[in-house]
Amino acid sequence: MKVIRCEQLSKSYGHRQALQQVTCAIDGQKIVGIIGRNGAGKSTLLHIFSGHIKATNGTCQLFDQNPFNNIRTAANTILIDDQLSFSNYLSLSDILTMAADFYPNWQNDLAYRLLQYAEIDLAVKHQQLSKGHRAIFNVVYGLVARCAFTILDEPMNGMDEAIRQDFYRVILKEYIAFPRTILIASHHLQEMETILEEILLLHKGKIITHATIDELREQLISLTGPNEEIDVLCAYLPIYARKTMANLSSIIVDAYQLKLSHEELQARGITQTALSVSDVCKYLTYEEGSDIDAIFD
Amino acid sequence: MTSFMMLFLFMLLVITFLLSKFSRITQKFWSPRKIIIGITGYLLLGLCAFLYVSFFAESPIQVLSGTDLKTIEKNSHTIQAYDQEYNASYLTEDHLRKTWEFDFQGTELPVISDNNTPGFHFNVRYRYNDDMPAGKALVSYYQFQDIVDGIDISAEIPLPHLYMEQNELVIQALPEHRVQYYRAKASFMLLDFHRYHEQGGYTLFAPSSNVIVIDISPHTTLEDRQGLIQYLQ
Amino acid sequence: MHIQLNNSIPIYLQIAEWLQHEIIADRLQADEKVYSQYQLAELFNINPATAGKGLTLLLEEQLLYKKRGLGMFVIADAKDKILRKRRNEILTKMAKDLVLEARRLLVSDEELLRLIQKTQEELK
Amino acid sequence: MQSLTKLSPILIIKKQVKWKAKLYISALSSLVILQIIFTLLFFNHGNASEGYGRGNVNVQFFIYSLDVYVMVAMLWAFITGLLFSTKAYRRDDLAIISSQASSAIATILVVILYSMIAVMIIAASYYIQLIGLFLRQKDAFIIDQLIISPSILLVCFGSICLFGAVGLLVGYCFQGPIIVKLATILFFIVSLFVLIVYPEFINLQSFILLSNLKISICCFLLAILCFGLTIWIAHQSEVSAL
Repeated sequence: MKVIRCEQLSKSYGHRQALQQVTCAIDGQKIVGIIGRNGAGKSTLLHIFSGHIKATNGTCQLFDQNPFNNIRTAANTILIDDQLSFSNYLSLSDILTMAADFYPNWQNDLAYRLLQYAEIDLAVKHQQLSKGHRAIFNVVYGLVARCAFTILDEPMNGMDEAIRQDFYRVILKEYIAFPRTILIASHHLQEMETILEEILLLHKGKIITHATIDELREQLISLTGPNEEIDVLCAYLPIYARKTMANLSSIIVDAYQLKLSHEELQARGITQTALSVSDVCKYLTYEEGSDIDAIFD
Repeated sequence: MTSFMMLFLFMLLVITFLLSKFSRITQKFWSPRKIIIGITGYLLLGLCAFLYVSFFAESPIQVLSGTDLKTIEKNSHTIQAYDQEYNASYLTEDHLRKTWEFDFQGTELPVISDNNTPGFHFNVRYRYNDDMPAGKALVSYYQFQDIVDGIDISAEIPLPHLYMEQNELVIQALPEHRVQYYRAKASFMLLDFHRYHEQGGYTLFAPSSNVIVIDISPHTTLEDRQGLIQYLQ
Repeated sequence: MHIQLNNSIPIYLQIAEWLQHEIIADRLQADEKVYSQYQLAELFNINPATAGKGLTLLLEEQLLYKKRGLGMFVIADAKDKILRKRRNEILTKMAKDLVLEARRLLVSDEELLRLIQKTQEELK
Repeated sequence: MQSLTKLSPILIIKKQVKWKAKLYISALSSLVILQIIFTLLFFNHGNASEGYGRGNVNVQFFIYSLDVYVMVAMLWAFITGLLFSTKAYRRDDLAIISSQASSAIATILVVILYSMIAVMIIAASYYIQLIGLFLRQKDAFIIDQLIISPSILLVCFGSICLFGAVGLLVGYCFQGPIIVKLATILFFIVSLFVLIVYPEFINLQSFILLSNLKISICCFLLAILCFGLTIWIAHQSEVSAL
């Protein structure tokens, strides 16, 4: 069952193309990471999903309906980002009361317990919270609403390391308790990769890859060996990155296009190492000439 | 119209300023609950004020109804008609407000009315009265109902000032007198004014002038140098 | 329980590895119910689907069996199977390393065999 | 797939109205404050006066009518409508279940509700003023008309509603899609031009002469038109400030 289907989705702001012909489909009840560098179009995509903005071209179907300004999809969608704001007249506990009135699956007890754990005073206003506390409150708000489609846009921004770990666990536990589709956009892939099932990798408004974590991890490998041997490989393989130190070179290549077996590589003195998911994402979104070292040469 | 527009714009500015100011202050100190209580209190206060005004605030001055005004207008017309015919029968006790008695020497009574003073609007009449002894004059002041915009202001009209000076009777109006009323009209003046205007409403009928009658004995002559005083039968 | 997961090895392999370890250590007995994917997910702080993948791997290797609606259970001879498999894998790898190292040191095959026989006798 | 929650739009709007009415209440408190200020400003001499000279009597009537209160309330409604359509207020709606259209509808209902309360506040202010007047000017106090007639209440309600609707519409126009924004600016320029070149183009004289009921119906119809346009624009517009 697909929760979201996008066909040729484009969004432009004037001349700037935020999204270009994005086609994707996301299964229900999965935790999906939306990964991309700054300005990759993550937020734009998420705002289209949440119905806040309208695509310039193409279609987007959420629960088989167009989400733009659609109250029916809105009832099952919650978007948490750092722009979430509440009336100045509401204290945090008032906000929880109000949300409980709106969201049928709202878990008020859980919200109270989580906020107590994070030592957030419920008598204050949302605007008065520190950046980290506000982020915590927003995540709690997004999770206890238990919407079938939960979007967290950079949810952990501003939280300290320890509480971030706690809240990745909170997301996971809440997901287990009430399975739903959760999209998390974040820069901190390394921290959260274990709780993700799939990754949607965006770059410059396009989808680079949409795969499970393990598929993505296996997509690229790093090969290290003598310069001459690596040069041979470079001749017929697309190279994502190359680093040369003395007479040793290491390259990042597509694992599926590498037709050589482990033994053959070993025979040539090339060692093969797996990459972490975040490294894979980093290399997949590498631009030519975006090597930071090149600036200093 | 331009001044009105200026006022309007000024009010707009004031309101914008106040709203922005107050919303910031109220946000800090007032919770919605307190504001609701405050507003409810204000409305209740208004209700109490209404009840108090409607039960206890008997207005001392009555506003005449349309039918009242019609009869008064009719009366006024008949009075004017009588007045044209020099018929004294309309000068009844009802309208008599004050009498003066003056003594004078001789058989001539010169009368000077200071009709240059603003607000002098008496008709002065004289008649021969057989009951009057010579050397005596009885001056009676008759006043008719004076209605302004539905309000009877007869009681507020000051009496004329009469006195004898060097064997002459001087009639003088008192200096201008100012009356202020505070009227509650629970409607739109803007609408009402234009509507009455259009319908030719506002019955501003010219009321009959008040009359000063000087009774003298038939053997006396009244000397009227200004040619104001008319004879009454 | 928190176990430090390695970033560059697929998590589901690490889960499968851990479960096998539990079976060897007798913490999971024969015919005992193993952790569900959700329990594993909470245990390791991983996505339930990943945990499920680890379980499926063991199911395919016939170390676990499935009872409808009840979950997965350890096959009676799972421990033996694992031990046998590990024995094979580890020994094969060590033998391979030995041969490669011998070649690098220019030791002839006969010499290597003699060395092995000698070592076996010494350790008797 | 767990079942999706099916909340009827009407229920959602009802809840939004409930919360908005509570949260925007400060607008009403500012109206009360404004009314009090204008009561004090006009307390001495009323909002209109008529003078008559009658001989040596100069009669002056200070008239205390609803005009000032209603005008203040109309301006207040316009500004409130503008305020409600600003980003600051509309962003708050995104935190709860809403679409742009539902939030606009809820805001409109709140404006209507507040207009009703504003009428009550006008009446309260008026009577509070009268009681002050009665206590101070006991002898020269005349009650022409004490009870505000229902038709006048309707006119009050209609005109306040209309100004609120216009404020809301203008606000939404400037926050809506670019085409609407341009159209609005064009409209303002054209109407300003017309007003300057043909000042007599707008003639309210004949409008004022209509009966109270007709005036209020006109106000309501215009207000409904504005509300409808507001909803339409809201339905087209995106959440800005990304």
